[in-house]
This record gives sequence, structure tokens and C-alpha cells, in this order.
Amino acid sequence: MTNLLYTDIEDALRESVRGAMERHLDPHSTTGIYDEPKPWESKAWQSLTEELGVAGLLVPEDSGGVGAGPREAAVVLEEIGRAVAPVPYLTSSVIATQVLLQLGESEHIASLAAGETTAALVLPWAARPGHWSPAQGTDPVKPVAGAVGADLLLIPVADAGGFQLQLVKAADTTVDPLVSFDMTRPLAAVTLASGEVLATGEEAQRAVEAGLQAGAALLASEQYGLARSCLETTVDYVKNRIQFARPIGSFQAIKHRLADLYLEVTQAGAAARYAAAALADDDPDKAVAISVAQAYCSDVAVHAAEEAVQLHGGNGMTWEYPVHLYLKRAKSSQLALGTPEKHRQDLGPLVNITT
Amino acid sequence: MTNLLYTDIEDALRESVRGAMERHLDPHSTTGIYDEPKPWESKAWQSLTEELGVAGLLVPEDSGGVGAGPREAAVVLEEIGRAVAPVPYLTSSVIATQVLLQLGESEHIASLAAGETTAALVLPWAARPGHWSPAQGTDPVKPVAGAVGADLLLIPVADAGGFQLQLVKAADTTVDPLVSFDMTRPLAAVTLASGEVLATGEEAQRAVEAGLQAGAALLASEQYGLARSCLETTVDYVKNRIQFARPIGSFQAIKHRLADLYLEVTQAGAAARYAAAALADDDPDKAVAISVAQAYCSDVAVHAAEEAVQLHGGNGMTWEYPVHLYLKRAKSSQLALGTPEKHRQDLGPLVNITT
Amino acid sequence: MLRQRVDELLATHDPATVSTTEFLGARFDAGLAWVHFPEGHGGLGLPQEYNDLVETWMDEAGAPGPERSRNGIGLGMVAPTIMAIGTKEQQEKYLRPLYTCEEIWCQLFSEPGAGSDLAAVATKAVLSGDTWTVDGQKVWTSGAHHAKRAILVARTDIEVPKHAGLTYFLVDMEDPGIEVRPLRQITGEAEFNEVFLNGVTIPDADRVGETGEGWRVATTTLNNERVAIGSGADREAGHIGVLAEKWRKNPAIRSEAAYHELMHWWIEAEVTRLTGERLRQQLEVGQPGPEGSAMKLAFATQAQAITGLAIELDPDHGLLYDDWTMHRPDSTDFLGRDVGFRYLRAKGNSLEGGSSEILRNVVAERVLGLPAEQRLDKGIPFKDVPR
Amino acid sequence: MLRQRVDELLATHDPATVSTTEFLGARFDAGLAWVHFPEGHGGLGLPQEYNDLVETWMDEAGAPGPERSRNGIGLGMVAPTIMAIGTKEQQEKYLRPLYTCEEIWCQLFSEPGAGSDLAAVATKAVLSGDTWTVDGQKVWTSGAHHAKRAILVARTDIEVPKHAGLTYFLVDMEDPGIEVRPLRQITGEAEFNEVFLNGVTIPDADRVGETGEGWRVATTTLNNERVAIGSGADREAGHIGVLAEKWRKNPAIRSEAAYHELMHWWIEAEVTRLTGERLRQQLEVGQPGPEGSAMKLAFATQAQAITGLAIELDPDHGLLYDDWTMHRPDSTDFLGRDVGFRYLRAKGNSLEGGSSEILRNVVAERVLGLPAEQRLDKGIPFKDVPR
Repeated sequence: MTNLLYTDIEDALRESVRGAMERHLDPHSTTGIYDEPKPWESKAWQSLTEELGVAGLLVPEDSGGVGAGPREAAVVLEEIGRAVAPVPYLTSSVIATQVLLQLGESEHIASLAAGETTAALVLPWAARPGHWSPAQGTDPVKPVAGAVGADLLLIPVADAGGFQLQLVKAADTTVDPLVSFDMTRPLAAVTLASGEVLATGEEAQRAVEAGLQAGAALLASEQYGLARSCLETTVDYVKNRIQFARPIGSFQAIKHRLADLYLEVTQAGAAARYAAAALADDDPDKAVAISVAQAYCSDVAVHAAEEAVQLHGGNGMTWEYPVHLYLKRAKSSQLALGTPEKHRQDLGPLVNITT
Repeated sequence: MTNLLYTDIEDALRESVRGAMERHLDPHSTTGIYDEPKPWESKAWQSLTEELGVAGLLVPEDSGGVGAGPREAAVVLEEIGRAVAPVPYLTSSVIATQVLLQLGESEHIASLAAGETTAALVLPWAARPGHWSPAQGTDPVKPVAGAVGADLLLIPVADAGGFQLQLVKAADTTVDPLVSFDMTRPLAAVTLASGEVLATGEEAQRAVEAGLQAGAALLASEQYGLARSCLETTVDYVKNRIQFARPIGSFQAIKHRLADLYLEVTQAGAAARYAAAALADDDPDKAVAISVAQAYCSDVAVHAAEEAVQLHGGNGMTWEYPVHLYLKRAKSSQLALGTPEKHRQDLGPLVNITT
Repeated sequence: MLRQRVDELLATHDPATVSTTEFLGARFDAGLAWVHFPEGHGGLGLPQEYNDLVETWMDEAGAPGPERSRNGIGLGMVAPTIMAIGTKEQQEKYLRPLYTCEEIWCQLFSEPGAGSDLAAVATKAVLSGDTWTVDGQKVWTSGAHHAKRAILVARTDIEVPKHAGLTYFLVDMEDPGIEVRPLRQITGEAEFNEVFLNGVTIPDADRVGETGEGWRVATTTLNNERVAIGSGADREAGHIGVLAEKWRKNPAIRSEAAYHELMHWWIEAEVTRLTGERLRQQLEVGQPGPEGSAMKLAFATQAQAITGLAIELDPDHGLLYDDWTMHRPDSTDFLGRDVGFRYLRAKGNSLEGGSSEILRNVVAERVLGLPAEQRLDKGIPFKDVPR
Repeated sequence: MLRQRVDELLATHDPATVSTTEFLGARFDAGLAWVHFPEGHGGLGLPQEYNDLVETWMDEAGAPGPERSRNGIGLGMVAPTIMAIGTKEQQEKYLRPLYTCEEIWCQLFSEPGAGSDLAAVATKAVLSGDTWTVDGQKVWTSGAHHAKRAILVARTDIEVPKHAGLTYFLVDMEDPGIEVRPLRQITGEAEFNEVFLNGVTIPDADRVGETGEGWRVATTTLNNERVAIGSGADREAGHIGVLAEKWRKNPAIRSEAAYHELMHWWIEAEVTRLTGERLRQQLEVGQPGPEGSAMKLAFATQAQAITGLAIELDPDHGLLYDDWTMHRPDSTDFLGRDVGFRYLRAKGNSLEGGSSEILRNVVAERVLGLPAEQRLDKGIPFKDVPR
């Protein structure tokens, strides 16, 4: 079986990303986004792109990237999940980048890899591999993730002329921010506009599909990072919170719940890693790996965040403690790129289990 | 809403039945049935019928019964569940009796009410109201509950002549006992044979349906009685079992599990009582009440028995401790008269929820 | 006789023409506020069950009662406590304006360091002459910003074990030493407040019960909080009804998997409803059961699961939120607003009014009789207890 | 050099013609039993990883190894313990017949009063001269009825705290004081035994480790039990594969609700498999992880849920059982027999080899670093500990 461990290089990458997140993000300013929406925290994004160059991990060196791959991008996403970082890494550096890579596009890919521009694939955020529809008619597409603040919009459209993938500059259309459940990955309604046709027909289909697959595979790592962070924060909290003259973490019922959560988080890590590896290897088992990881990690992230709220007691219910940021991100991410129910539905036929 | 409480008369009935079960049943001889199958424990049955006359609870006085009703029969079944009593009360005194009552049958009903004879409805034990098929062709019907040791068999059959409900004397056909998961309610394969035609067409259909409805409604009370007994036995065990120099019932994780189980068992009691009451009142909500009670109480009984096994530790895994009798009865009863999944399926349309 | 009194009140104070405050004042004076209270204190010294009768008659006549949503603490907790334990002066001074809602009450019990462990209250009150001076911080106080008065539990002795050093007071919220700050929640709203007490003064006449008896007095009050549970509810009341209606109206959100999940929770909600109905019937015949605490567990679990499911069933909608703006709502409606709000607000259901963990302890110990947790703070002076 | 030794053994002892016992004896003598053991004790003093190599070569040559299913305790627990802690005499006397399976071993640890609390062992051993006399009762002993020898933990001092008063022995199961009774289980079978010890004698030479060191020695052995976990398994190994195959072959049992339930457990089993695979990879590069204990929780939960679901999916079949007759099987196959057996047998998965409750404590305390339970028996002489 494929390697599920982290390389030394990946460990070093993790350290760098974690350091950058710790330097440039703090929970209070992230919470501030809920009152004063902004597309993303620019210092954190600047550090990721300019200092660390991780926006180009998926892009080959000769296209202006780093020439690494999904395994490395997954490590970055684990850290982004850990920090509930409000940065467009998944939407721009993974999904949109993967769409353009699949097409062999060369004009914009280098600036995406450098993080100079950001892009978003314009589909409802709950669209999933194998189950999505291009925009039709004139209604805006919504809710779209990564579009607020993006420079470029990749819009799949279907009309009498058939299926096309268009590239529209954000300046040439309207991107209306929506009040989002998770404001650290704000959603928008994107008005259609005509732009450059990047591809048509099956080629365009395949590119969009590749973007969604990469997104679903690697979202699992973000969810794992988030879940693990919730577990660690909560373990730390219950060790220090004293009630009845003892740390509440000494109460067995709480210990057992956290042991169960540890198991879930650990398993989520293995599932997410396998999805990243299967994507990296273009493994025939890729579709299975993605559905398993999405079905499992989505729920684990939500469960971990819910347990964090509960075990932080009243504090977990406040705006001041950062726990709520994790819950909102986890619950939104559960819906993103297909709910667990849909992924379970998709998985059966892949492993020859049907009704 | 209908009355969900027990009357003083029901409380007294419960005491009598519990006393009879305690006098005439002990776990070791009940376990013995697994090695030496016998249809039922005759002393316990004799006490229920001859001394207490409870086989006639559903039967009007002018037909030789007691003229009580489903509420009272439910109390008897709670105690039968509590004792995992190997007696044919549900199959003969409830289901078969209800079928004959519905038909206004008079020849056999009095001896059923007196417990002098027993009868069984010949359908697979997993058949449920609204979803059952009469026997067709020549294959034996299986697995049938209550047939082993029964005197009379009520066999729904369909042939070219239409749908009929036949009454066949056990002596006139073959009842092959099957090795059953729950030997306290042994199953059998019943060979078809022609007998007296009790009813045909819709009248016969309605009679069978009434029998299954009564069975499903009141099985919930048996399941509740079983679950409650498991809870009480387990609470008692963990108060007295010492490990690490303290009762294991002082460990918070165990306390919390038992608190959750208490909630389930309590709710199962309300659901079962409502089903019995709805049956007694012939309430328009009867079908809803039955599906709710069956979907809920089936799983609670299994969960209570499973927790009992686990919290009795190694002892719960032994043949010597009676816990296993409860697990086997609970798991089989979960399948009886429709699994929870099927009852959830049935319930939706009744409350205007469909896919 | 009682009917006659009601008719007289209605005749002399036509609800259609007099103000609510005036009517309630007259109702109080006529002994028709709480008929089981003594005469002169809003009652007539009758058995408690006559209250329902009076309420029914008032309803029929279109006459108002006090608004429970505005003065829930006052009506549900303060009035019975003052009646049971308060002094004659306290009863005379506080009950009438409480009943007319001219004076709204709030509750100063929880503290940052005393959540589940309510008896760990650290806010201290020191007596000098006949005046107490109070310093400390309270939290999770609803309605503090428009309350005229508060009930307060404060520590008056740190040399004795924690339960023994508490005292119960009635506080004027207009005291200059009181600062009320909104406490913003996960939902964006601030239903609750933090209350800071700096040199707040309380005359000793506003102490309820003896010094050091505060735990007993507070427990009396908390027990009164439970009365609400056990009232029968209609089928599909609560979150399940909202979701079932959405399901019926919106075929696009339906799927086979979701159907079974929905039916699972529908059944859970229904059996809890039946359990509540049975408990109500038991109370009616004077046989209260111990189910209440366990039912609160069920309510919280169901509220959280059902709102979470509701979000998943309609992802395009569940990804959005109605409004993050900071508000200070006057009352809480768990079923109000959009699905995202309901999901987040439901998270509090397993914390407020006794966390699910504490309730499981209560069920295990008081209902099932399992051994209590070892108390590490038992018999130790409060000042020496680890915090 | 190693290869040469193997070739020599195979040349002189053709596995096709000599008996298994003879071959294994020769393999032991050639130092090819456990190459990391010292010369003369079945090994060659090589690093442990060469063992796999030898196994591979033997497999290729069709040469037998010892049957792990028959002598699992001996091979997995006794041999490493004797090698690590036993005397030279013990090593010389026991290792060879253990390896050839001429002597089967069983384990006398658990007692009716010492289940989860293994250190509460009450079976007592008293020394007189150089002979110990043992009295007590053991339980959950598999293979006791065809074992020649046993490892035993017994209490040799009741005046010291419980962990300090235990001693570890090697016992001859043919001692007339030993009575083995089958212990019938919930499944109808008796996989295990109760073992009664009445005046069993053990020469002091068969003590392993010092008197009072039994807990440490037993722990060494138990740790060896964990080695099995973490070996990568194929997808759909275990109960889920049995059920998935039934689903594929039997359209009648399929339904939409069951589909989602099945897929739920399929995914659970798959992520546990991936976790095990990752653990295997970690072990390979010398980075063992703490996942093992948590994974055992997952295995038990899944085994129980999946077998329960399998019964529900096919009620006509699930209502039946294959055979209640009392048997004493030689080995356990969790996947063997019919679905009812698998369901009942799986109930033991959360009890044997560390109950799920104990494992959750282990994960919480050793992996997550949460505070340990208060030990009420700490520092108290065994005789004074409540039991």
C-alpha cells in the first residue's frame, strides 16, 4: 500500500506553516471577520504565498510552481484547519489551480502559483465530484466559496452552444458576498458574464471534475487538522479547568468521551492521508479514497468541534473564546463538496455495493 | 390524551404475575431449554392461566374470558419480559386470540381464554401489520413463533380459490421445531394441511391484521419489561461488583451510561403504554402508536441487554449468568413483527412524511 | 365564592379599559395573583390547584396575567422564595411590584469559576454594621440590563466548607457599584450579561434566610425552576416540527437516507413527548416522577441533532446565516430565526440550567442510587479548596 | 551465512519426510527458531528483523513453523518472558518443547474477583522449604484442558499493597491439585475454562523473577500480547466483508435504509484498516504509535454493530441459530459459524484482552495525559483492601 507517513520535508513544511499561522493570525481578529467581512487575512496569506510559496505546491516547476504535490498540499491544509485560517488556499491553490493544470493552461497558472492572483471555481460549494451542474440561464451562481476577493473566476456554463469553461475577470462581473455560516470561508453569489473560453465539452468537464476531486480529497486534511486542534485544545482545557476541586478532565465520563474522540481523530488522519496519497499517486482507488475520507472526516470534524463547545462549558458558547470559529468552519465544511450522506451514496457502487 | 398511568387493579395484577413468575421460573431451568427444548415452562403457564386466568384478559366475559383489555394484557407482558418467561402468552393469548375475536369465533375462544388450549398464527415471525403474505404452494411456513406445543394453528393461505384463514389441529399436520436464537420463544416450520375454513377474503385479512396489530402493540410492553429488568439487574450488579477497591458503579463513565439507559427505558415505557392504550381505545392514532412503540422499544430492549452483558463483564458472557437469556430474547424480539427499520419505513406516510 | 371574587375584580377593573399594570395591581390586591399565597400577599390561602381555575377564568375574560417571558426569574423563582423564606417586610415590599412587572428581576448566581460547581461562588459579601458590601463577578445573567432587582448568592465566610459559607440577598440593580456588560454568544447575539459588582451595598434587611444558609435558599429557588417541565406538548412541537414542515413543503431536500434519519428523530421526539405527557398525568394525581432530569437530556440531544440534520438536508441554505450583528434580544426563542441560529443556540441546551454531564450524575445518583463521586472539597474550608 | 544454515537444516531434515515435531526440534537446535535468542536457546543472537527473513525462506521451502493457534500463549507470551527474565535452567528446560509444541502452555491470570482489576489476584502461594503450595481459582483460561504447562500469577504476600505482593510461576498442569472445568459461554460453546488449584505444588526453581515481582513480570508478558495488532489487513477483512458478500449475493436483504447503515460501517471498518496500515508503516520505520489501544475499541464496536446489523438484515435467518450444543473448540474463529454465533461471540471483543472501559482509561491517561482515577487501594496492604 501507498505510504501513509509524513516525510521529513513535510514535517519541516508543517513547522513553517504553523509558525506563519501563529505569527499572523490570532483568534480575536479572525472573529472580527464576522462583524467586518473581508475576503481573507492578508498577512497570513502573504506569508503563505510570498514567504513560503505554498500556493504553488501542486504546480510543476516549469509552470512556475514548486513541483511538489497533493501530499504536501495536504500538510498545508492540516495547518490551515488547525488555525481556522481565513485564506483561499483550498479554493484557489487547490481547486482552481487543479482545473487550470488539467487544461495545461499557462497564462494564469504561474501567478496563481505565486499567490499574486487568486481564482475560484464558480459552482455551488456543495457540488461534489460526479454530481454538479454548470450554470444555466441568467441567475447568479450561489453559494460560491473563494469568489469574494478572487481575481479570476472559472465558470462552467451550459447553453445552446454546449458546455464551456469560461474564465472571467472578477472586475468584469459582480460578486455579491453572502452572510455565511462560516465567515472564515465567505460565500458569494456570482453573476454570470461572458469571458474567455478555456475549454469546451469533455475536456472542460474533465478539468472541473479534477478540480472537485482534488478539493474533496484535500478538504479532508483541513477537516482533520481542525478536528485534531479541537481535541488538543479541549484536552488542554479540561486539564486546567477546576470544578469540584479537581480538573474536570479527571472525571471519567469526560475522559472516556475524549478517548473516543481521540480514536475518531486518529482514524480521520489516516483516512485523509490516504485520500491525499491516492490523489498524488493517481491511484485507481482514488474515488473510493475520496468518498471514504469525505464521509468520515466531515463528521469527525463536526463531532470534535461540538465536543469542544460542550466540554468548554459556558465558555464554549461565547463569542470571546475561539471555539465557535471551529464549529462554524466544521459544520460548513461538512456540507462543502458533498455531505457525508452523499459520499456514502456515491461510495457503494464503487465497491460493488448497491441497493 | 389517553391515560398512560397504571390503575390500582393493574398494579395488583402485576404483583400477582410477578409472584407467579418468581415462584415457577428460575433462570437455570430456563437456560436448560437451550439444551432440552420444550415448548414452554408448564408450571409458569399453568399458574398464569389456571390460577390467574390472564389468558382470557382480551376475551369478553360472555365468551368465557375476563373482559379486561390490552392495557391489562400489556402489564402481564411487562412481567413476562421481565422474567424472559418461556410461555406462549403473546402468540396464543394475544395474537391468535385477537384473530379469533375479530372473527367472532366462539368454538375455541373459551378454551384459549382458559388456557386449556393454545393457538398460533402461522406466519413468519417477522411479518408485520400491513406487510405479510399468506402461505402459498406447499413449502412449510417458517419461522413461526408459538407453533411448537400449540394445539391449534391458524393458517392464512392463498390459492386459486382465493384467500382463506384455516384452522388446523396441530395433530393433523407437522410442526418441526427449529434451533432458534431465542429458545424461550422457540420457532418452527409448519407444514400446510387443510383444515376448517374460518373466514375468507377481506374478513380473513382483517382478522389476521388485527392479530398482528395487537401483537406488535403489546410486544412493546414485553420489550419494555425486559429492558427495565436488564437496567435494574445491571444497576444492582455494578453497585456490588468491586474492582479497584470500589463498586464499579462508582465509576462515572458507567454511571453516565446507566443514566442514558434509564432515559431510554423510561421513554420505552411511555411508548409501550401509549401503544397499549391506543389499541385498547381503538384510537385513530393506533397505527402511529404501534410503529413508534415497535421502532423504539425493540432497539431499547436490545441496547439494555447489550449493556447488561458488557457491564456484567466476563460474567455476562457466561452460560451460567442469566443475562444471555435477555440478550437472545431482546435480539429476536427486535426482528419479531417487523424490525425497527421497517416500522420507521411504515410510520412516515402515517404522519405525512414521505420521500 | 372564588368565582365571585374574580367577577368582582373584572367588574371593577375592566381589562379592556384599565392598563395592564393597574389591572395586575388590583388582581394582586384581590388575592387573585397566587391564590395559594396568604391574604395580603397576593393570595387567599387556598390550595394551589385553584390557581389553574383562576387562570382559566381570566383567560376566558380576556384579562391579562403577568408576562412570564419578561419576568420569568421574578415570577418563577423570586416570588416563591420570598414567600417561603423571606421576611414580612420583604414580602410586603417586593411581591406586588414583582407581580405587576413594574420591577423586573434577574439572577446573580453563576460565576466564571462556578458553572457546574455552583456552590463554588467566590463573589464575597462583608457585613459592616447593618450593611453588606459585595465585590465579585457574575455571568450568564439574562435580562440584567433591564432588571430593577436581582437575587444574589455571595460568599460570606471562607473559613467553612463551600456550601456552608453562602448567603442569599436581594439586590437593587440601580446600585452604582453594578456594571452590566452584554455577553455575546456563539450566535452573534447577547442574550445574557456579565455583571460586575464593585462595592455594591445591601442592607442586611435584604438578606433572605440566615447568613450561611444561602445554599439552602438557592436550592429552594432552583427547584421551582423545574416546574415548567412535564407540561404536555403537542406532537411535532419543537425543532422536529420545523424540520418536518420543511420536508413536507420542499421535495428537493428529501432523500432515502435522510428519510430514515428524520424518522429516527421524529420517533425520539415523540417518545419524549409521550414521557412528558405521562409525567404530567402523574403530577396531576400527585405522583411526581424522577423523569424530569433525564428528559432534559433528551431535549438537548434532540435539539442539537435535529438542527444539525436540518442544516445537512439543505446545504445551499445551511451554508448561509441570517445575521451576525450583535443584538440584545428581550427574550429567547429557540425555534426563532433561521436554521443556522437554531443549530448554534441549541448547543446551549446541554449547558444551561444544569449541564448534561451534571444531569447524568443526578440521574445516576439520585434516581438509580449509584455511589456519588468522591468529593475532594468535602469538609474543607473554602479558602483551602483548589480552584 | 544465515541462508546457509537454513539450507543445511532443510538438507538434513527434509520437511517432506520428517515429522513436524522432529523438524521443529532440529530447527530449534540449529538456532533458527528465534534467531534473536542466544545460541543454545533456539537462536543465533542476531537482530530481531532476521526472523522474518527466516520465516520467508521456510515458507518458500514448505517447511513448517510451530502452530500459533495451538500454542499461542507459549509462543507469544511464555517464550519471550522466560528468555527475558527466566533462569538458565528454565530456559533450557522449557523453550525447546514449547517451540516444538510438545508442551502446550496456558495462562492462569484472571480470577472471578480479578477481571479488569488484574492485580487483585487472590490465589495464594505459600513457600515451605523450597516448595510453593498454591490454592485458588482462575478463570477465562483457554486451552487449559490440553495444556501441559501454565504461567501463573499468585499472591505471595498480603501485607503489602496489591501490586507488590504477586509472584510469577511456571506450573505443571498435570499436578493432581489442578482441576479444569469447561466454562460455557453465551454462545453455547466452552472456549475457555475455569481452573481450580487445590494444594498445587511448585518447586521454587519454577518461580520467574523475584518473589513480589510478579506484576512486573506479568506486564512484560502482556506487552508481548500487543504485537499482533497493527498488522495490515485487506479491505473488507473481518465481519464487514462477510456482510458485504451476503449483500452482494442476496438482493432480497437489500433496502435503502440498510444500504446507508451498511455503508456507514463499511467506512468505519475501512478507516480502522487504514489506521492499522499506517501503524504498521510506523512500526516498520521504528516509530510505534499509541493507536493500538484505541484501535481495539474500534474493532470491538464494529464487530458488535456489524453482526447485529447482519441479523437485522435477514430476520428469517437471524431468528435461527446453528447449534447450541456444548462444545470445547480447539481454537476461536470470530468469523466462523453462522451470524447468530458471530453476534454473540463479538460481545466478548469488548471484554477480553482489556475491556473497552479499561482501554478508554488507558487512552485518556497514557495517550492524552488526563489525570488518573483516584486509586482507593494505593499504598494499602492487600488484606485491608475492600473486595
